[in-house]
Amino acid sequence: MNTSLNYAYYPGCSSTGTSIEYDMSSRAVCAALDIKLNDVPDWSCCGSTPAHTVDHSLSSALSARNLNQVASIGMDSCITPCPSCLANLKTATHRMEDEAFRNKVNKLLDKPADTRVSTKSVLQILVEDYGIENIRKKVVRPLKGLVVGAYYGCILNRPAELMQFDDSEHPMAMDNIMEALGATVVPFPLKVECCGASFGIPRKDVVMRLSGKLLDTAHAIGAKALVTACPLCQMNLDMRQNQINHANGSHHNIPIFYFTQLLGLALGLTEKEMGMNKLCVSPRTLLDAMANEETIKEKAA
Amino acid sequence: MPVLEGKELRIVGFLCNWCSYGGADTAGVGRFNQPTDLRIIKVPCSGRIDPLFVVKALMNGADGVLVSGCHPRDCHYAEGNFYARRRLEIMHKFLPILGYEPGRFEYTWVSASEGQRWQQVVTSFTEQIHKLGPAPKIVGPEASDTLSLMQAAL
Amino acid sequence: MKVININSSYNSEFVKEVEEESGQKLNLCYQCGKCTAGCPYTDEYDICVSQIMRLTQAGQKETVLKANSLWLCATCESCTARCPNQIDVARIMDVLRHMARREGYGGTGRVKTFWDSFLSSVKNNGRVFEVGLLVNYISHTGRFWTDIDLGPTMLPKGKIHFKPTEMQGKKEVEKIFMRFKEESAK
Amino acid sequence: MKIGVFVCHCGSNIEATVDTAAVAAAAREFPGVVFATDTMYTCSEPGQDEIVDAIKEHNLGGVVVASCTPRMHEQTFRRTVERAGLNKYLFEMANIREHVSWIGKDREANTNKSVDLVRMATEKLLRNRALHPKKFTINKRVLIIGGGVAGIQAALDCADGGLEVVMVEKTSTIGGKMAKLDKTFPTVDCSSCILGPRMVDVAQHPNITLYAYSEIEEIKGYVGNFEIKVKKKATYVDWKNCTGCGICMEKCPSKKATDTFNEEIGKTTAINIPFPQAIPKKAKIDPAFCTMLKKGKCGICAKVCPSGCIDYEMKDEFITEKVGAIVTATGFDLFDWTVYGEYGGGRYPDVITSLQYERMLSASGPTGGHIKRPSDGKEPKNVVFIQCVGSRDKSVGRPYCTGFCCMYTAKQAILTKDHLPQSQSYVFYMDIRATGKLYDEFTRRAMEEYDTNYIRGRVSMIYPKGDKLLVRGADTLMGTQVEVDADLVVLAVGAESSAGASELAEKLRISYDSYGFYMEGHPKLKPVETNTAGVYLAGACQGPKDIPSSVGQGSAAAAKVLGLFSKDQLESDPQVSIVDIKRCIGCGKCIQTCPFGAIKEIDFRGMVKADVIETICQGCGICTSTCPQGAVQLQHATDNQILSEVNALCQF
Amino acid sequence: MKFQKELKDSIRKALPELDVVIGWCGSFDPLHATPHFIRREEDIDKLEIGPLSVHNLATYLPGLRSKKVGIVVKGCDSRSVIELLQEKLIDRENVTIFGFPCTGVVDQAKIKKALGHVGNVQSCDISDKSVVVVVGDQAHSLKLSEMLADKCHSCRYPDAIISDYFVGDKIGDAVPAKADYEALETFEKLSIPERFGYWLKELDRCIRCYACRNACPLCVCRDHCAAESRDPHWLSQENNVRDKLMFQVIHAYHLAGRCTECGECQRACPVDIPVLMLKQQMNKEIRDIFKYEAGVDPEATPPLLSFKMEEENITEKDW
Repeated sequence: MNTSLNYAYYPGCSSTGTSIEYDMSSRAVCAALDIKLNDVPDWSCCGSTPAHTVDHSLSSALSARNLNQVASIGMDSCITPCPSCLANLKTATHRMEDEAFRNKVNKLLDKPADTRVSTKSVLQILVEDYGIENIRKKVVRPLKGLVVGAYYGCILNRPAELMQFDDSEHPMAMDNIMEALGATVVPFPLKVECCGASFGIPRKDVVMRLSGKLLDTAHAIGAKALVTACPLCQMNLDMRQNQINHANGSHHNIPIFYFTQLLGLALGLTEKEMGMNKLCVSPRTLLDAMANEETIKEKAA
Repeated sequence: MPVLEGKELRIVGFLCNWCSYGGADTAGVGRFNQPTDLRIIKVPCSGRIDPLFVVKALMNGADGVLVSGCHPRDCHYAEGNFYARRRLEIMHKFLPILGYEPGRFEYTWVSASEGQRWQQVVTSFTEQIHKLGPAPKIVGPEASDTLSLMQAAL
Repeated sequence: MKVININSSYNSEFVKEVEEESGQKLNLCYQCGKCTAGCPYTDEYDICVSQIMRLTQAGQKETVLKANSLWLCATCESCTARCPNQIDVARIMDVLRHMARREGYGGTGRVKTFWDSFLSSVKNNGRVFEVGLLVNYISHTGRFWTDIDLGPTMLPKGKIHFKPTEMQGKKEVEKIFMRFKEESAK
Repeated sequence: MKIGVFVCHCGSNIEATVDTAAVAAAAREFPGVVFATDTMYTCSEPGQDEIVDAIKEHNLGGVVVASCTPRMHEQTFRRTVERAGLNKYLFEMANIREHVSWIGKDREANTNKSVDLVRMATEKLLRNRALHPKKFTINKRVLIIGGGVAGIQAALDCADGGLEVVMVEKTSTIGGKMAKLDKTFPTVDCSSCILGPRMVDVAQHPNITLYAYSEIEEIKGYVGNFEIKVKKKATYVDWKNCTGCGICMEKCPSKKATDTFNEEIGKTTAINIPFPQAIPKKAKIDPAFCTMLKKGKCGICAKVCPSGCIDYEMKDEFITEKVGAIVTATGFDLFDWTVYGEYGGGRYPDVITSLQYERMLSASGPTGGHIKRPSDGKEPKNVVFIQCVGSRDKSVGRPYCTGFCCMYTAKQAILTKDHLPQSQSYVFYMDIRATGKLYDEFTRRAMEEYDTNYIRGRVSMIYPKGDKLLVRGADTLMGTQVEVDADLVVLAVGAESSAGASELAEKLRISYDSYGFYMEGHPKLKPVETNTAGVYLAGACQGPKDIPSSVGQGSAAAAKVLGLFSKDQLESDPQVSIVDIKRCIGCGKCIQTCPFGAIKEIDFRGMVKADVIETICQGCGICTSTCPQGAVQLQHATDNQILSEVNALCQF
Repeated sequence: MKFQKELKDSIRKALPELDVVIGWCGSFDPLHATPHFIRREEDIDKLEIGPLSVHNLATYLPGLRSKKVGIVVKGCDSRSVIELLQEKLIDRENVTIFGFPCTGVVDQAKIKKALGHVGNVQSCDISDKSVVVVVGDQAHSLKLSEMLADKCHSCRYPDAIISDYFVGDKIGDAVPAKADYEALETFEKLSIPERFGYWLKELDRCIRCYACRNACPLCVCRDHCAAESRDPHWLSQENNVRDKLMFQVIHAYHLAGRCTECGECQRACPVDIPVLMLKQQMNKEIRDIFKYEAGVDPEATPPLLSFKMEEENITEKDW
């Protein structure tokens, strides 16, 4: 196994607030797997969707500043948990291959953009660099009895030419990880459907409709929980689940995990380390049921 | 008539009859615009092309030479382009020692259906030659006389 | 319904500009509708995305840039991912938004206000300050009840901070915005 | 040599961007040119007459025509000069249309370039010699590759015309795709009722030898005299004695074999006859599923076979056949639609292909003609048809229109209503291509009489919702997204070139396009010829085709073969290599590199020399570029001819 | 030389069966040797081998094809013999090969350069280390190693690879003192336009005597050489650099995959044009692309007369 995995780590803005448990669990999981993370020093916002709706050079400049910060610590390989940050950083690198565009971006920056840095998601390096089989070997507390669906969101794998990871219509990375962790994975048909993204504040109705459909589908296929890899998706499905129930007259009570949380749990890390208490829809019952299953098995043994 | 001063350079193409000449026709039928520098000499097969034709063209003042045949395995004569590939590659690597830039001569494969590829090849080869500029010329007062003698003797 | 004269209403400059800025060739679109078929926001759109494509192709600048749809696209990329002609439709939507901003269209939508609040938060703090962003958004829209219901759940979870995280390079970020403003003014 | 130059306007095709009069004027200054003019349509009758007159009037020894590509009209003009008494090789063409006027609009540059090309042609012509063909005898047998409807038609027409026919079919029965169809459009008549008798004709025709379950291993030779090596794949059943009784199939315990004939809708037995009307109706064993062949245990079929024809030791067999012409009718395959992840990528059992649906509709199919959902065997109520799956889609590398899906989809929608009157069909389409006799009327009937709901737009996504499939598409005419709850989704999967098409093309030495479809000699004027003499095309191997077109092309190919064989001898192309015996030093390098074995060693006054066998030489010229001293020269493309062209272009 | 007698004995033994044996003997002055055609027993005594045996005698073989010929070869010469055998330009049964271990031959051009004008040479003594030339009563002692031909420094085949009689002890695998193609590598430091200028300047003094071709053991076309032919008419007979250079390219290309770098072309050039370099360039490419070396295996197929469906070392241009 490659023990020398070493990356620059870009947490993204939501890690300081609404997706703090994603950040916590990502860091803890990497530490547990001997994957070294080097925080990008003094990182700033990538600009997210709003920046590229204003201008592509502005968006790329905001990303490029961070790519330069990565290069400043002598690294060229950066990872981030957040698909939106990922898309922005990757798009910037890709577009700046064009000289005219790069010059335009450089005009906005203090120092010219370093285009050597490549960015991947935490999910991608876990699957491709660390390897699912190696993860499987590290499982100490299998997720027995957990029936889970994997929801990837719209931009983790799209467009395929840019993201270069997994299948853009039918991604399997998280399904495979969950399977390796011992969970029962039910195929989620709307893996890459949009949840409503950042419209939660300005157009809550849209999120209610789109995320509501996702929850309805999860319920219909018998998933007791969903795993995600995206702070926006998780926030829409978890934090707004009550609002959705209210708006749609539904009664969902589906915990929405970050995949890193369940991964950490299976690796033997504590619920607290995984920030399980930060989830709005309480996973308590599910987690207890799992623990129960474990004890039954131990007793049987 | 010489090339159009300042506008064109002298580019000679040797194309096999079955694939590339047809590919150039297909490009024409599709009205795929191309630079006008290239003049095509049709030969039955890329295997017919003696690499010395390439040198001869350059020494006679061509600025670029392009050879195109059927894709490997698709030769109408089964093996011609396989021989051509070896022989042309040798000459391709040899020309720089004589003082011709490596990009003056290229060889490639274009099938009869690949009109668009042909357009792409011609366009980028012509650009490449224009980037290199005119090839070094062997000048001498005897030049034009020699040529007429040559043609008369053939 | 409006009857239009297809040649006199055709704005060739507009078509050229969209093609240049997006790097996409509009004539590749053959109106199969697959973008619309996959677009999760069609429900909210006033003009569906395939018709945005058609109107753009037809040089109908005014109609396109006025469309509400531009401000409801979340760049989920499903149009781009599935276009049989490999047109980056999402990028075209982006470019149309840029043009709409430049030309002063669509300034009233809540989504745009939210995006603007987001960016001003980044400009001021270097990173997004979620509470600040919300406050800014509310002050611009007067929608005081926005997500007020989430407060009681979120507060105890330590996810809400009333101060932005400090970063040293926030001036650098601000400069990016300033320079962008200068460059755009040119 | 006195040369006449004719610069063609080609209407405005050339004249619009080339000053043909200026080209003719420039040509008058070239060495040897005594006459030059520009003409409106050189290939027309008056145009050709002008050439004939000029040859006579100016006593011309050679003619240059600057016009279209020689691939278009070289033969035409060669006949013209022959008419005026010149040898047809004392003619050259300058291609100023495809290579000049059609690829650029700069009139000055084009005119200039045309002058160069004409100069080149005249310089070459000055060095042309009269060439005379040799005659050789031919083998009047024809090979048909592929036993689909196009191949069957070609075979029967050739055989009825008195030719001996060898047919080679890859699978164990002829019939091709058509045999799998339930009904045909636009008549909705039973496919096997019209094809079946013709299949029987093939089996019974005294002039036809059929090799089923066989493939082409090697092709040697040239027009008139091909030598074909056929691989008869091991069937493990002695076909001489097999009566097709089917007892082996009944008793075979291995019932999980892939049923390719039924498009894997069901399973078949390891020993099987693909369908009751198969020709030849003989059993073969699929070694991947036969327990006896895999593990050496079982042997039931051998025990039950009443004629004792099971032979587990059977090996592939190779047979050599000599023929004079070849008709390629290798058909098409279906596009592998599972690349469409958004349609489930093959994960949803109730999303099937149109050909699978066809097998389902067929009374002799695995469901006995009942439409049943593969997932639960229930009859569907809402059936959604999606067109252009793997057609007109650049993103999957299939930008072309398959051409017949619109029609079969309409047919399947009609049949669906016939089978299940309570059902409702929906068709997602982009355009309806119904350009054949009674075709548009047929699609209209699907809508008007059978209430098929046609929705104009592509489908973006299919996903399961309960026990139904949710089909999310667009209705671009309404301008919105639409969803349909479907019980069954049928994909109108497009056609692609058949597997192995390019490998076969390499053996045949014919060209194919980037999709693997074979190139015809000329898109309009030589639709069944190839650029390799003696090799003809029939059916969908040349491009997707429906049944009438395939049959038409099969007959056309047969007519071409019959025409070729109407002479007892063929003329060889005199553009062959000849050895200058004085200059040859007998090093044998030409013999070593000739791909055709057309050069042999001879003894000339005690010295070793090379000699070209003219009827075998194909005129590639590899020998000429191999011989260091140029002792072997390819006629009509000699070193001096090519050098004169180089000198004409590159004048220091 | 120590095995000279042994060699003479071998020739004496074989001569009755042969029409002629070709070796070397003294020439017009003590500094030069010349090819020696032994037809009668008494001719044998004049045979001399040593560092002056510079000529590649294989050049004579194709012209004597119908005769029974013996030939004395150095290691490098033997490669030419192999090449001629491989190309079926001579017949093995008609050729008797006498090999000896060669320790190098002198480059007359280097001696000439070291001595300045070489007038009447009175004597020339060559030992293991030195060449002592007496000219005009003055003795010049030159280091042998510095006088050896360039090819000897990079020689990997000092012993004849193929022989019927081998005299003396084989040297075995020699480790070349210098890498191949040093001259070429130096030349490659010139810019592309400089190279073009270089060849024009060098070829300008060519007198079209074709000594280079006549000395080449593999120029077997002789009277039918493309240089003087009108069909095909590759070259004019004019005095211009273009045709002179073109001929050198023709020569180099016609030798691609065949040339054993015996250096006879360059040695024979009366105006010292470095024509070997062009052939070396071809050879270098042949070696790099096809991993092939001419003149070591009579059964091999030269690379330009064969092909592979997939060429490992040819990367084609990507448009």
